[in-house]
Amino acid sequence: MGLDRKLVRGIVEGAIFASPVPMPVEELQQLFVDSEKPGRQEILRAISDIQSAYADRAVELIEVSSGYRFQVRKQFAPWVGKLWEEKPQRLSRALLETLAIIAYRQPVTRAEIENIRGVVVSTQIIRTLLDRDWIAVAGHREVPGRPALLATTRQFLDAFSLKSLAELPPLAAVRDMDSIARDLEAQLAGAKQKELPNEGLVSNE
Amino acid sequence: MGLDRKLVRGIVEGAIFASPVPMPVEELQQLFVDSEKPGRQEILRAISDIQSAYADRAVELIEVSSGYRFQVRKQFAPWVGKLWEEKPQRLSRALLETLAIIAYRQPVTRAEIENIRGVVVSTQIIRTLLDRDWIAVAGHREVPGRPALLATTRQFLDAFSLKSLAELPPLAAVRDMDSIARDLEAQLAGAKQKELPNEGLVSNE
Amino acid sequence: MANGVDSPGDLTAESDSDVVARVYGEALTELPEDLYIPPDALAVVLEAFEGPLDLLLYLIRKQNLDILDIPISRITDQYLAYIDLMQVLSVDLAAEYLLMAALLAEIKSRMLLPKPALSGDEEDDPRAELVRRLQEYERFKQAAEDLDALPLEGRDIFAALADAPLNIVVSEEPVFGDLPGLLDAMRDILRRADLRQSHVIASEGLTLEQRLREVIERLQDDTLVVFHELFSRQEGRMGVVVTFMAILELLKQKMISLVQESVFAPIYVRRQEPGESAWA
Repeated sequence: MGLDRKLVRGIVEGAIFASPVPMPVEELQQLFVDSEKPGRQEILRAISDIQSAYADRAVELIEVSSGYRFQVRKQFAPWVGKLWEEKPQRLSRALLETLAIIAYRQPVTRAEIENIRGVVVSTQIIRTLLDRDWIAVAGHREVPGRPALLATTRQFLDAFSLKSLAELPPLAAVRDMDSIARDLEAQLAGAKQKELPNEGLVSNE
Repeated sequence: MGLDRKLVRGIVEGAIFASPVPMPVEELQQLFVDSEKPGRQEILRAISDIQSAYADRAVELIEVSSGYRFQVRKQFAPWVGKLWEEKPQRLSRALLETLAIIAYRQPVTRAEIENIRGVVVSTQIIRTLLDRDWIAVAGHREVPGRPALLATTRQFLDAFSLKSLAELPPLAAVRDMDSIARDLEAQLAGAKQKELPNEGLVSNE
Repeated sequence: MANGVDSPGDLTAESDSDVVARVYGEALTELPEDLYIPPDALAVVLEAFEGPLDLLLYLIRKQNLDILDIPISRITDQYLAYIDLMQVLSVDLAAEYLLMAALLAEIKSRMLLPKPALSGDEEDDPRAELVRRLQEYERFKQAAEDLDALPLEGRDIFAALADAPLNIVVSEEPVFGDLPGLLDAMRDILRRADLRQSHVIASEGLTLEQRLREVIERLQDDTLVVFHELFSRQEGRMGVVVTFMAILELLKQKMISLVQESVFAPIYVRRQEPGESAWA
């Protein structure tokens, strides 16, 4: 119980701002070591303090289903919305790769994405994908830290002209590229000899 | 012209928070329609207002190379950093030295980096730097093999909280090479005191 | 390797050069005092050097020597002692260390000569060049430390972001990437993943474009083809993935469609008729 109220408040405030996904109270508690871990009430009091402090600011701290997040106040939407409208910017390679992994491996945690890509995935990328509503938090993995599970959305399908693919088994089946590849291989092992003896496709030696 | 100071401030504040990348003044101006577009000074005044308002908060508004961004104050890093505990971002010495040489000597080829460091620069390091967008290929040296010329990017400056390359810590001076040469000369067994030609001894700074 | 170079008549060698020379060539149970490193930590420490220049700088700084006034004989002996220890400890030694050892030995032997063999080509003095390189390296070593001391995003500071306001009207225009871009990225990822698993795959000549053509050709006669028949086991996982992406691409372009009787029934692929939905 070592930390003073102001420090706890600052940590909670900073963490909610820094997290790409909404923060539940339990995850905010996880940021502290055991000896100084604040209780649930203490976190809630910090959140309430922060909410009052931001009463006059352009952003507000709100609670959504998966936790707390800062959000730009609605009254600024007409201006702030232009950030997206007027930027037909190219998607970075890092963003595309991150998105591809989420699309094919969903639901997936950030750590798993980093594991596949071999590099750290920046908060900005996750936040950009969330802002565009291409991905969403689909739940939490029940391991220490309860990391958010990321999945793609309908808007993602729309943006990539995949509308009709939403229900297609192939896209969903790629959930595990390794296993689908193995399955197919296994299927082919038996099927190949009899069914595809001299087909042009196989002759790619 | 129409908008009052408080509204401009709120829009600037909200937009900087909402943007996944730092916002330059010009882009902040672009959020407004022509008839109400604030001047550069007005934007800067809003930024200054916001900076004062956040003096007591866990986040601060700072300027980096590519614009303005909010960031969590450094003092909260020990806690907020636990959001990403799976991958602490420690930079290896090899990476830092390579990055430093590129930053101070740009544009520079890989061979030149290796020459200064006295060891081979691993492909992994160059890849990591490219992947983070900290360096980019700025062209090719017109010598046999046309080796890539590496240079740092705006994202590099942003990542290290720098406004420009001029803000890099100064590179240590090299001691006067003429006197070094004379000292060495004097020590050579049996050598006569003689002035060394500068060529070949003087570093290129 | 200039093994066990003795230096009785060396001009710059200090008394401890004997110590180094004696220890050099011995087993590591008898570390010279001036190496200062506990034996069990030695391998770790040696691996921490960023190269021969770094190791030389360490040796020079450890003894508070002036970089401009290196007692070359002493430093050479110590350097060689380290190299020897590294080899005894089977530290993976980069070739640059051995090159430096040769260079040091050469400089040392030249300095042992009573007078310069040649006069008038002092700019060839390899020691001057070594000092220049050491100084240059030291500057950047320092610069790297300075850089590391700066507040780094993701380590010391974190971007503070807020979500877009609710009901924001984001442009409906799909200005962003397209499906091929996404697939390209996925292809790269898988390729890399395969490399990491050191999984050898014969993927020469396997391009998405080629596979698109092949799939189309396969469906030329408007036949119904079982989905998995489009894949070839011989091409390994990479081939499977490329074919899969070709199918996705053709679906997106509405050039083919998929047919399935029921949820777990086999999937068939067929050429798309204009105006048809991709999923029948």
